[in-house]
Amino acid sequence: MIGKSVKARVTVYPRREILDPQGKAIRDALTRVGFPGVGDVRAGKSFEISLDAADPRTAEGQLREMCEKLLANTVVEDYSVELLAESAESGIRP
Amino acid sequence: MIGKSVKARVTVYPRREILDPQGKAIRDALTRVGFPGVGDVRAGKSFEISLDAADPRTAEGQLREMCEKLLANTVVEDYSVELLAESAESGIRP
Amino acid sequence: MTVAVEPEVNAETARSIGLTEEEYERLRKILGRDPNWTELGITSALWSEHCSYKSSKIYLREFPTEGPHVLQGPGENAGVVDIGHGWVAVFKMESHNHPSFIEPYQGSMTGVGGILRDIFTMGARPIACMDALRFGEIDAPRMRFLIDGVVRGIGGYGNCMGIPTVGGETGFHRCYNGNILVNAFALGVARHDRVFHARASGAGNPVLYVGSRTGRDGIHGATMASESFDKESEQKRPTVQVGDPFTEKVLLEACLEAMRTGAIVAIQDMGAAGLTSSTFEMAGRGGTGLHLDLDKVPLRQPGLTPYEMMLSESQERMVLVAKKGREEEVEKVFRRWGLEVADIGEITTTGRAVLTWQGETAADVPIQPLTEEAPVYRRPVAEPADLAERWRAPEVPQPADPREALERLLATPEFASKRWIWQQYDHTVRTNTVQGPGGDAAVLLLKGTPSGLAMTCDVNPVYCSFDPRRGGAQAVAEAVRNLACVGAEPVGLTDCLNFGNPERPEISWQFREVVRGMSEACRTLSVPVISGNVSFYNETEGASIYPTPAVAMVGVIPDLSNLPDPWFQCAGDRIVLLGEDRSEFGGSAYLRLLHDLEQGRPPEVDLDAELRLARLLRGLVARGLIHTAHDLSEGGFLISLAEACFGRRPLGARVEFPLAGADLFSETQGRAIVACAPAALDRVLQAAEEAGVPAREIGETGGDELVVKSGGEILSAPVSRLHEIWSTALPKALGL
Amino acid sequence: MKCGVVVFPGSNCDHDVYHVLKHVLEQEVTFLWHQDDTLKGSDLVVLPGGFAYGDYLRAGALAALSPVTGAVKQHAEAGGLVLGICNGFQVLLEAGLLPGAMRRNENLRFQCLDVHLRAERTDLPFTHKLKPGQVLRLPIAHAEGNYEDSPARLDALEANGQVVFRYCEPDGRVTPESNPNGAARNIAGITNVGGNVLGLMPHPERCSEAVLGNTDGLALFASAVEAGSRHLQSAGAVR
Ligand SMILES: Nc1ncnc2c1ncn2[C@@H]1O[C@H](COP(=O)(O)OP(=O)(O)O)[C@@H](O)[C@H]1O
Ligand SMILES: [Mg+2]
Repeated sequence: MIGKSVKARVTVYPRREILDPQGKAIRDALTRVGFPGVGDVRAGKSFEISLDAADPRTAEGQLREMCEKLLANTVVEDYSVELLAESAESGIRP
Repeated sequence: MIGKSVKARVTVYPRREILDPQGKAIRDALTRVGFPGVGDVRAGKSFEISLDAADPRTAEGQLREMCEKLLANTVVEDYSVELLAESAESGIRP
Repeated sequence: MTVAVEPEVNAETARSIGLTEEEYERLRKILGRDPNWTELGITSALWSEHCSYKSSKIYLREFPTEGPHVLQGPGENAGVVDIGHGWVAVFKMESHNHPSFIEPYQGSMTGVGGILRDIFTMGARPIACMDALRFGEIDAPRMRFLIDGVVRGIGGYGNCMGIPTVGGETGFHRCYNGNILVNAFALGVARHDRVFHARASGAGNPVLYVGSRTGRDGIHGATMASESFDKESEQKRPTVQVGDPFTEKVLLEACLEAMRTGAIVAIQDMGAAGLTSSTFEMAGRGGTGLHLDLDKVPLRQPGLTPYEMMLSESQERMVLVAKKGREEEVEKVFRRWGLEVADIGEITTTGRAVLTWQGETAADVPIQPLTEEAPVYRRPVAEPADLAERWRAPEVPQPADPREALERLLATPEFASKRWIWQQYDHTVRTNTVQGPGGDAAVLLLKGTPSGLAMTCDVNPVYCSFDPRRGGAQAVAEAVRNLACVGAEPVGLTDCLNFGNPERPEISWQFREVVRGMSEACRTLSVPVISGNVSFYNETEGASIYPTPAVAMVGVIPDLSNLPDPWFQCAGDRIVLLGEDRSEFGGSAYLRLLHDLEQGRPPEVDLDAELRLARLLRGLVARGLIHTAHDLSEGGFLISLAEACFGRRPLGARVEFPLAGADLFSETQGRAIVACAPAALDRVLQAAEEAGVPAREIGETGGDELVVKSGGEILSAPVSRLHEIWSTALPKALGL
Repeated sequence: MKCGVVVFPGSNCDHDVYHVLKHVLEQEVTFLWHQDDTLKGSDLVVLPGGFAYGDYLRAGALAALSPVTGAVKQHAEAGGLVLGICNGFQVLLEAGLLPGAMRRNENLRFQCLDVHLRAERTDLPFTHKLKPGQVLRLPIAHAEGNYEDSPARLDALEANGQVVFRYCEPDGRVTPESNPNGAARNIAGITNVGGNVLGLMPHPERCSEAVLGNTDGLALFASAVEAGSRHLQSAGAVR
């Protein structure tokens, strides 16, 4: 199937009501090493995915399907999908 | 110190030149379960942090410091910091 | 911040959280008034099948629970046996089937976490875990996901805690397609005088809460474990509990240290029905009352109601009763380990549990009537109508080519090496592991002594479904056999009895028969039952699992210096077959896996013969006469012989077997293969004769081929090829 | 000589290392608590395996920030002996005492099995009892042992002779098949430029007693103890 390459970011977080041991551990560590202002920390996953899709809407549909099927465990996790500017390069810079 | 609570998202990704076994595994899995259109996948981490800071600039400074000190291992990882819409209350919501 | 709106209390709402009409009435009689919502929730948890054993109690009484080694039988968090040199072993097994089916990773994690807390609340340091797993057909929906998640979860918890998972069992059968079984076993050791009990005492003594904060996790997990699966189970998702092995590791170290202060009266983990069962059981056992100030309970998020606090199953939490005035000593230890401690109440003499919250009384109920006097049921029992038909002797097709049959069996997940699983478990941490997963029984060094501990996990669900009584006895007998192969004398067993819905007469019959079979075997083989767990309602849309009484048995090896291997050590050893060979195929793997036939009464279990065999094997090991011992079980002679060739360096053998064809796979019980140096052969045969165990030399080890003469035929196969099939089958089947 | 075994919350091989040093090699051993910034005069400091602070975020990341790690840094800079095993190795990397970083195993699974190691340096305090090229059988048990660094820095590591152990076949050949976790260039253990800090993924303390069927690990501890004692004597002689 021919289509242009879309770049998207999928973010997966533990559900709010569910315990997030990793977030808690990181929060405690940050407080210990001198960031007393830190409140809540939630630790999740981020996936940067490039895929061929006819158009953004199809892409988004597919990405949600990927989350349901594989990327997120919806029993304990929530996910969100955002399409990035179609530039080949990622938004991440040090 | 009095200040409003800022909400921020820190994203950490393996550096491009470093191979990303998890990203590769996910890409293969996605292709297997019927997403042939998937190109490159990179697997990273996402942190949602709420902290008290005098103003956004101080907040961003502190967040970068957290990354350098703890959240990212700059030998193999890049990070990025984005401030989210501010929310008055900080800490955990049920 | 949200506060749940509480439904009004009546027989309707009572049923909605698992209390029957009669139980609701019983509660009203006990209280002499209508309960409030919190009291109703507390009662429904305490009277759930999971907490009260109301359908199984009358049968469990039949188990022999006493023995020369037993210091603590069923009734505490775990059983305690004397293992010599001033040490005791504390062990138990528990199920986490339903949670693991809903969320395999967290479900199995919290299963391991729960059983470990049962061990260290008794003052013992956990040194070993085992896991008994039953999955459906690998191609069934979600099954690969479930297998992967469960294995990751069990490893994830034990590995982080630094407790080796040294053994277990894994079975696959379509009866588990909609209801997998995850049973976790843990064993700890303690000095004789250091064992702790969960028996509250001393009016005025403070009740302390330690560990993680309380959230809404797993509310009504206990009642959930007492219901069948249906589409609504999906809606039960919020009850998923999340495990934090790191917090538990810290909790473990802190608890053991705090116990040494001598300032702790009683301690109990918060498992199923969290704060409710822990406090009520502690007070119930001690015959005391208690007052809890729920405003002091540490919360993860604001707005929890008393109902939610009392029923939350947030993990990694403990309650303990400290000696009045010595709280500080205890609290200091937990703080040093970075754990939160809260003084949430005190022990009273009223015999009642009084909970206050925001200046009001949230609940006020008598404790003993709700714990010790929980309802007990004698459910109707009925033998299946088609039993005679099921027992009809099966037609046994002869294998066209025994070698091909062997290769096909070795390639099934059932017989394939389980290395892919146990390689994801740390089985060498703590440096006690003399023999890890892969043998008949795991062997652990008891540091500072010449002796060792052996443990194994066994059951054959197909046997149990065709003849529960024989199946129950066979599970115990096989465990004894596996222990004997490493020279271990059994000191006790724990079990996890996984069954369907006990309100069905046939299920209650299965349960009664299994318990009777197990009890008979335990008596003859003198193995006391020191702890255990019952898991009912393992069924999906009316289809119930096969009765699956997982048996975990522990034994002591007086001296480790003569430990044999489960596989052949060196070429030129003489191979001896112990026991009697008959043609028995009821419920056999040969018929099930090669001919898709489940038919006939399972093999006879001759308990006296098993006893003679076990004594003989222990004697042979003790005298250092044998290099190899491996028992015959599922799959019969040829499977066990092949397994014995799969050592670190695969090694062949040439043998002659009296029976031919399909009989190579007959599952006659009470048999084992041993191998010894030629010079020891006469003494081995002599010992067998004195023990009254049939024994014959059948061949010798060596070469890189497995060669079996039986009847007129000769089967011969390169061991390397058999090993390749056996060792790669499971990952292949999983599509890895 | 005095040995110190660091205890982070979540360390779980601390007692195993203690046992070998104390009861097999009969040395003086003390535990070092993560919140203390002193090493109680230890000559050899061991960072044991486990899941320090739960290994949340990244293995070793949180432990690298604890007070005792600061003391370990000073000890290392002063030329003191530091041994990091498994999680301890990960902590040394995160703390910058050794170069590079750990990633998750290539197959993304925790792996517990025996591997073979080829000794590339046998002139170090930790390895002088080994023969050049000697092959050891040691158990591994980790989920993050996939050693990584940029090609340039890996080249530098090799050039400086900082690679101490490589995963190999029983006969010593270094092959992709013998690499259990995808580590760059089969690297299982490395040292600092000074040679006084060693980090390795396998667990020598799990194979240092005959009753466990393997004593290949003992040579590492014995080497360190001997080197440490020699160092003390010469130091004494100087005085
Ligand atoms: N889930 C598991 N976890 C750990 N070890 C396992 C597991 N499943 C099987 N094993 C190991 O694989 C070996 C074979 O298991 P099994 O076929 O039950 O042996 P047996 O037939 O002698 O009882 C045993 O050593 C057992 O400990
Ligand atoms: Mg078994």
